[in-house]
Amino acid sequence: DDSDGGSDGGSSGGGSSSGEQPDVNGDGDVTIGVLSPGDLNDNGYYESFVVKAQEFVDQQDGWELIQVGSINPADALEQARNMCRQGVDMVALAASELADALPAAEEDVCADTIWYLPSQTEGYELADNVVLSQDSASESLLAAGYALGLLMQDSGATTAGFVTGPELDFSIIAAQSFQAGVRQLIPEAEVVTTYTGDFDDSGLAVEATQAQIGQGIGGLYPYLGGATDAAAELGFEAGIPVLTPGTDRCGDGYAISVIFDPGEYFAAALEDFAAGELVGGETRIWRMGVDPLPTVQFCEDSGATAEHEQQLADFIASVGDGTIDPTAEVERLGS
Amino acid sequence: MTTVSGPAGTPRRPLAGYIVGSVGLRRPSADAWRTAGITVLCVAVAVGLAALLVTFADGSPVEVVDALFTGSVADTAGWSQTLVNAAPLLLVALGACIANRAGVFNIGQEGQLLIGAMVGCFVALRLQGPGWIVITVALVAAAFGGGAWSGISAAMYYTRGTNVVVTTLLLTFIAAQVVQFAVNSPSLLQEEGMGSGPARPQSDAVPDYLRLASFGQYPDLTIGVGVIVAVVATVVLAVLLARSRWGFRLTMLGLNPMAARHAGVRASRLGGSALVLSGAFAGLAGGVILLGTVFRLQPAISNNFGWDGLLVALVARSRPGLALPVAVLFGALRSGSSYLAATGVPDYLVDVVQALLVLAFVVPPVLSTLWARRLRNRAPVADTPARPTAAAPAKEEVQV
Amino acid sequence: MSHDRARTDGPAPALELRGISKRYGPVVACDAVDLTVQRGEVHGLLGENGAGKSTLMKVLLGLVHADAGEILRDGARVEVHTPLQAAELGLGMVHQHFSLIEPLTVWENVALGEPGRVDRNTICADVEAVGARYGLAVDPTATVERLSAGERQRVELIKALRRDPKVLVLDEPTSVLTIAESAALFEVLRTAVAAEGRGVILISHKLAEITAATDVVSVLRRGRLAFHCRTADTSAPELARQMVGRDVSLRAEGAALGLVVTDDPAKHLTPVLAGGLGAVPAEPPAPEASADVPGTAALALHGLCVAGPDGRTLLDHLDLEVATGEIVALYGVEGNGQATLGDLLSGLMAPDAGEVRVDGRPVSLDRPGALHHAGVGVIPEDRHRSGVVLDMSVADNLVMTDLRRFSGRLLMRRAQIRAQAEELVERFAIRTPSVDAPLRTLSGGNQQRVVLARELSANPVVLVAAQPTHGLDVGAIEDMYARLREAAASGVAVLLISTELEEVMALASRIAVISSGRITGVLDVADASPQRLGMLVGGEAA
Amino acid sequence: MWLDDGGTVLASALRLTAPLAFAACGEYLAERAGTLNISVEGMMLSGAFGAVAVGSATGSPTVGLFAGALVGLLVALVHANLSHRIQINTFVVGLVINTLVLGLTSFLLQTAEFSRSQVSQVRIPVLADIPMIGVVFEQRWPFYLLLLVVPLTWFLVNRTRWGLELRAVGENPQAADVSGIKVNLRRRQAVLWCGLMSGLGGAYLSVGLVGSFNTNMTAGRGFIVIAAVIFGAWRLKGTLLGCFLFGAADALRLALPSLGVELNPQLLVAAPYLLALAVMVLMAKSQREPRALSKPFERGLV
Ligand SMILES: Nc1ncnc2c1ncn2[C@@H]1O[C@H](COP(=O)(O)OP(=O)(O)OP(=O)(O)O)[C@@H](O)[C@H]1O
Ligand SMILES: Nc1ncnc2c1ncn2[C@@H]1O[C@H](COP(=O)(O)OP(=O)(O)OP(=O)(O)O)[C@@H](O)[C@H]1O
Ligand SMILES: [Mg+2]
Ligand SMILES: [Mg+2]
Repeated sequence: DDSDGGSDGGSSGGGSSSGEQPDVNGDGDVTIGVLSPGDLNDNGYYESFVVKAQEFVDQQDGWELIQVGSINPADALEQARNMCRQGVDMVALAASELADALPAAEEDVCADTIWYLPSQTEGYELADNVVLSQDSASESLLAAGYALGLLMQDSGATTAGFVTGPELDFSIIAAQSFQAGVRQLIPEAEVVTTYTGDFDDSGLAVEATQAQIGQGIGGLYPYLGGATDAAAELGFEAGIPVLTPGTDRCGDGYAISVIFDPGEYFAAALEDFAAGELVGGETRIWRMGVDPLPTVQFCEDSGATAEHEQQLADFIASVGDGTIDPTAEVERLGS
Repeated sequence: MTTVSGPAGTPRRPLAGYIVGSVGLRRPSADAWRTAGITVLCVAVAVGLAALLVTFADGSPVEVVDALFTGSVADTAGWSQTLVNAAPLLLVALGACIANRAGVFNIGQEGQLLIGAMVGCFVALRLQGPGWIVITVALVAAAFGGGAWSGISAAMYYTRGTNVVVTTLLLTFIAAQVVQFAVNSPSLLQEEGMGSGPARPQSDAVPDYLRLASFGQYPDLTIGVGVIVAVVATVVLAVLLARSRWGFRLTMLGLNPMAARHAGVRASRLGGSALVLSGAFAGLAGGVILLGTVFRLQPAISNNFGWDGLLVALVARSRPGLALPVAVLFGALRSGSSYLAATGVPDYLVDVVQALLVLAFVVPPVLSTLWARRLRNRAPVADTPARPTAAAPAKEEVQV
Repeated sequence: MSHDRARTDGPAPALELRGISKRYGPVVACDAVDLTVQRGEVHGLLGENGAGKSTLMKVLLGLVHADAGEILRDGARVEVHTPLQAAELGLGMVHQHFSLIEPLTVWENVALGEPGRVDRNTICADVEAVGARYGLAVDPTATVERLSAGERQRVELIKALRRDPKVLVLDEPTSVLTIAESAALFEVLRTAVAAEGRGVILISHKLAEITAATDVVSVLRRGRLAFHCRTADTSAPELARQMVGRDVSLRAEGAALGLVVTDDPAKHLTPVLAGGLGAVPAEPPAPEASADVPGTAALALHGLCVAGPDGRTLLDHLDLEVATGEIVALYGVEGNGQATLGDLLSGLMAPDAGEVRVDGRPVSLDRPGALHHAGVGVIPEDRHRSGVVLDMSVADNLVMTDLRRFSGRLLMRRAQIRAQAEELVERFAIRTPSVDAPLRTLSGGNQQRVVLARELSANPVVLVAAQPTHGLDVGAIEDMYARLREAAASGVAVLLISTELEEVMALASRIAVISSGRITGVLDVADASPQRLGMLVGGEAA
Repeated sequence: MWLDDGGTVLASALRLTAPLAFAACGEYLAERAGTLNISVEGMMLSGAFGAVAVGSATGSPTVGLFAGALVGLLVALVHANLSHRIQINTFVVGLVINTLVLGLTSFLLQTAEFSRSQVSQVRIPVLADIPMIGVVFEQRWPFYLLLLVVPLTWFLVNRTRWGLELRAVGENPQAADVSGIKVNLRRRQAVLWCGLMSGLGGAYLSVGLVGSFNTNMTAGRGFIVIAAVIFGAWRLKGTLLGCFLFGAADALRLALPSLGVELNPQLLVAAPYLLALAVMVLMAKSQREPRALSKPFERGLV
């Protein structure tokens, strides 16, 4: 692999030396284009991506950010091309749903760009101007379950609630991982999983949550999109610990922040990009316990003791060093 | 029967107007000029409103107009995208023209398109063989899929008399769930996945050799096979509707089913097949999107092409010849809007801008017709014809 | 003019229209029309199709706004902008085409178009009271779609009369009624006018009705008031001439105008009210071929049975034969299966049982167009419903039943169609600006000629003419009768389905009477007297 | 215990039925007058947004609730005039309006902060203590508006002159016209009522059920409402039954995920539409559908 991801046409010296601003396409500006399949104002996963990007861009001198949300995956390619025609230096896809845009990276319009793609799977054939950032959701969800398990041990609860949208492969795996996490500590624990069918239907989310609270859950995981807040609110009212789906929202009343925030990974990539060290064609894998992210942390008023914090840190570390194999755990305790 | 009536009775001109007439165009008349005038006005109002909103969102109205233009027709890249969008719109619209002509108002194209894409995808992924054969079979299968879906409505209408508008609408929602089911069932079309990680709700991509060819290399002008298919279909359909026995009978059925029956038309067969055919065109559009642009089945693959295609047909007053330019216009609107999104205008606003512009193109023909009628009813008369034959109340085609 | 008289004669007329003009674009539907209606008087309004009668009345009722002119009620100028205002002014109307909402009940229909609360009980009681007063019995809670044409007419009348109109407008009220029903209607009118002092405007094409039932008569011609006088001072031929603006030969068409021709054509015409069946029928035109030779029937109907969607029997083992060159009339009261038979012979429906033979060969009836192919031409009862496509051109309408003849394997042969159309337009004297004009732009009579031309141009073995002169003006009727006779003379078997006694008597050589979907008797026209037919119509064997 | 579970599910079912029922009252009336109004989705969404926006601005969710209804009315005003004054195809108008409302509400949502805003719960003393069905008497107060709105809608359609004229217009606009009824005016009014009711339904969803607004929060309920009207064969009773059925099905599957009943999720989502289709096919012969449904009216066009 050569180190200079796609800066071949750059007359201003591309991103070859650190400290210099990486105007990959050489038009004198640095512009980052973000394409997101989700709602950019969901107070959660998708929003965090652009929020972090915006923060980073604001710190740089003269950088610019263009963000497009709610993109239909069927439109991914067209939107990516449009981005390139705008003269962006970097095309950042906010989630792998838009991976179908990747072929554009090899087209002429996008020749002088570098691409960023987060993913939870491997196996992409990466062009040499594409950077992949990979994490595993089951790791985070397992740790999330573990963290809640710690709190539930104290409260004596044996059921936890998991509310999510459509019954898709990834939400099923998430629910199973979460349950496996809780059962690390409370083997007989039950995770009540409700699929509302829609990430944004807050009416259904509220009813599902209400029903779960009625069944006496000792912790709530609203693993949703736009409906997250509505469901979480009920958890707050019921006084049970609530977990965040991906971002750090400790200030908002949540007990546990489960952080697999795509914005954090992206910020790291931008860091490299700014330093001229972003290498195309490579995959950066984010491992819990090894990297600072993904991670799970207790919030201030969660009632977690220092001991709990330590136990959680230990658990995360053992996932990181391979003592605990998340996949095997999910297999064992997930269903 | 429904809101839509055909344009029969256009004065036929010998030879000179033959070709023009056969694709359903007319020499620009006073009406056309009036429509054009109102259109300019409406578009100005829509753009004005859009500008207001964009200013509110700290954007620049001038850039909005510029982006709409750049993204659609300013250069070859824009045109390429416009044509890519226009092809499925046109195909759907052609189908809608057929159904409207026959007096069965199909509004379920979105679902028919989805089913078409699904069936096409199934064939493309499962059938082995030389590329062009598989492609052809997949496209035909897509058309069959769409046709079968609208065929359900046709069967219900002709056996039970259920309202076609209602059943096609309901079936659209059902189609969406059928496709969801297909892409979430590993045994059907769900993605095999790549290595670890969850499988996404979509099918595998169709291999490269099964993708529709396109001539030219983006950002130069590219013209996909889909566009060619759509244009050829337009010409064929325009001629058939205007000149063939089938077209004649279809028009007759749409305008007066009783008289058509008297003249030997079996409504359940001709009207039913028109409905099926309109679904088939929508299904074909689904196949073209699948093999031409998206390459895999996704629940959102229909992307409003069905609804917008119907809109195209309505604006074009069910004339294939008019549907062609209208489809290009709506295709341009789509590509312009998506380019606008890429300039950083909030994506919600882009939707709003696009909807406003659609309205700006839909309103004028109707307004113009209403206006023309009002004028005609008021017009002072110099001398009165002996018998009021030529100017008896003419039925206007108000469809949109 | 009439209102001058009104001014001198004391009380102001109940209603006065002055200088009403209305144009639709280039068409002047009404041109400075004056009309006066006195209390207790029936005012006849005559005119050809499109003369502007309905338009004038719509102006009066506030459905159409006049360009010029004024309306006076009891001598005071009034503005009528909506039907509600009209009702408040005591103006009521029974429309030419029914204005009933079929899925609603009778009382709901009666309540429609008034202001104020709806109270079912009051309205039902009203319906019954009005019904009792005028002899118009109808169940107020029945759904209108279950009612027959005559009953619907009653509902319309009740709807108008319940509002206690001072002036009542009836737009061609008898065109769908039978003799008995018409007679009953005029009975109602007499009560309303004589006993209750209402003014009535009666629009009709039937001179007999006008001469018998009206006190004064006005004739509209091309939107202008062409003639006005007391009915007693004029005669049917005079009115006919005023209508069309020329002399009318009054043998055949007289029948359609409600005049029965007496034995001696030289004698004066005897106008009869439809109910007063006094006159002797005219000598029938001699049929070319003998009708009595069995087996030669060009059209044979055997045991036709049809049940309606609600299970009602529409046709009940109907048998009928029509021989080549003969005109057979199927006569009866509306709603006894004629419409069903017409639909059946147009190929619009298939019977539950029975068969139709044309030239001795059975025709498969559930194939659309099969009858036409077998040689049955049809002039349908309602041409707009199944006879023509209004938005297609005259040429297209002239060829639409014979597309194969005018098309190649795939495409239509335009030139051939034009040629055929032009020839037919010429031959049948269809008045149209061009063969490419949409049929909608033709007058009713000419539209009917298009149907006739098309059906006859296919050289049919059988011609079914269902109410062929409904809504036609004198000239058109004249022409229609000539054509039907001509067709029969050239060897076509003609089945005339009609509810007009005079028409039947004037045209047919044999008369079959239909009642409740059955043929109750077949009479030679020579043996047919109104009395005998009347008994058959009532379902009794004669 | 069993009773308690039943009560919980019933309570949830009622809460989920209410927004549908409000909107269904509107859609029922609009369809009886001949408009198959597909912008009911947009009307609900705008109502939901308006309620939260105004509720959070004034601090009173009650004010918000009524504001939501008015916002729905406003959307209806646009629809009514476009489709029943200048005669643009009602489906075109509906589609455009749905897009516009989704875009605008989402856009406005991000331009401002909205605080939580939820109406209070009302517990009717004694009645609420009845086992199982007691939950009916323990609802957010706008729920009880249904007790007003449903009979009112029925009364308007079936007992008033206005309703009689609406039905006439939905069955045979030409005949209604000559009877002196302003057809398109009545149709506009029917759409306005639909807007008002749908706005109320949306408002109930946001300030009643959830307490906040999020993008596309109605999530297709408008179309369920249309399915309910068809399911009810254009009768109010049937329509409400349909709403309850669809609401209860949701409640059941949400409340009892541990029940172990495995239902195909796609089939569940499609169920309302399938049921509506089934009813159409079965009831086709009784012809209860307004005959001029989705047919535009213009004087002089026969
Ligand atoms: N809405 C309309 N728009 C344009 N022209 C009209 C309209 N209504 C009527 N006309 C024209 O006005 C003229 C008078 O029509 P009207 O209906 O008053 O005739 P009529 O005397 O009632 O005929 P008929 O005996 O056939 O009922 C006709 O030429 C008709 O074509
Ligand atoms: N205005 C009225 N005053 C008194 N009785 C009435 C009135 N309107 C209708 N009715 C009678 O009340 C009964 C119920 O009528 P309605 O048509 O409302 O029933 P429905 O069609 O079953 O109602 P829904 O639409 O609520 O299902 C019928 O017998 C009807 O004739
Ligand atoms: Mg640059
Ligand atoms: Mg008339």
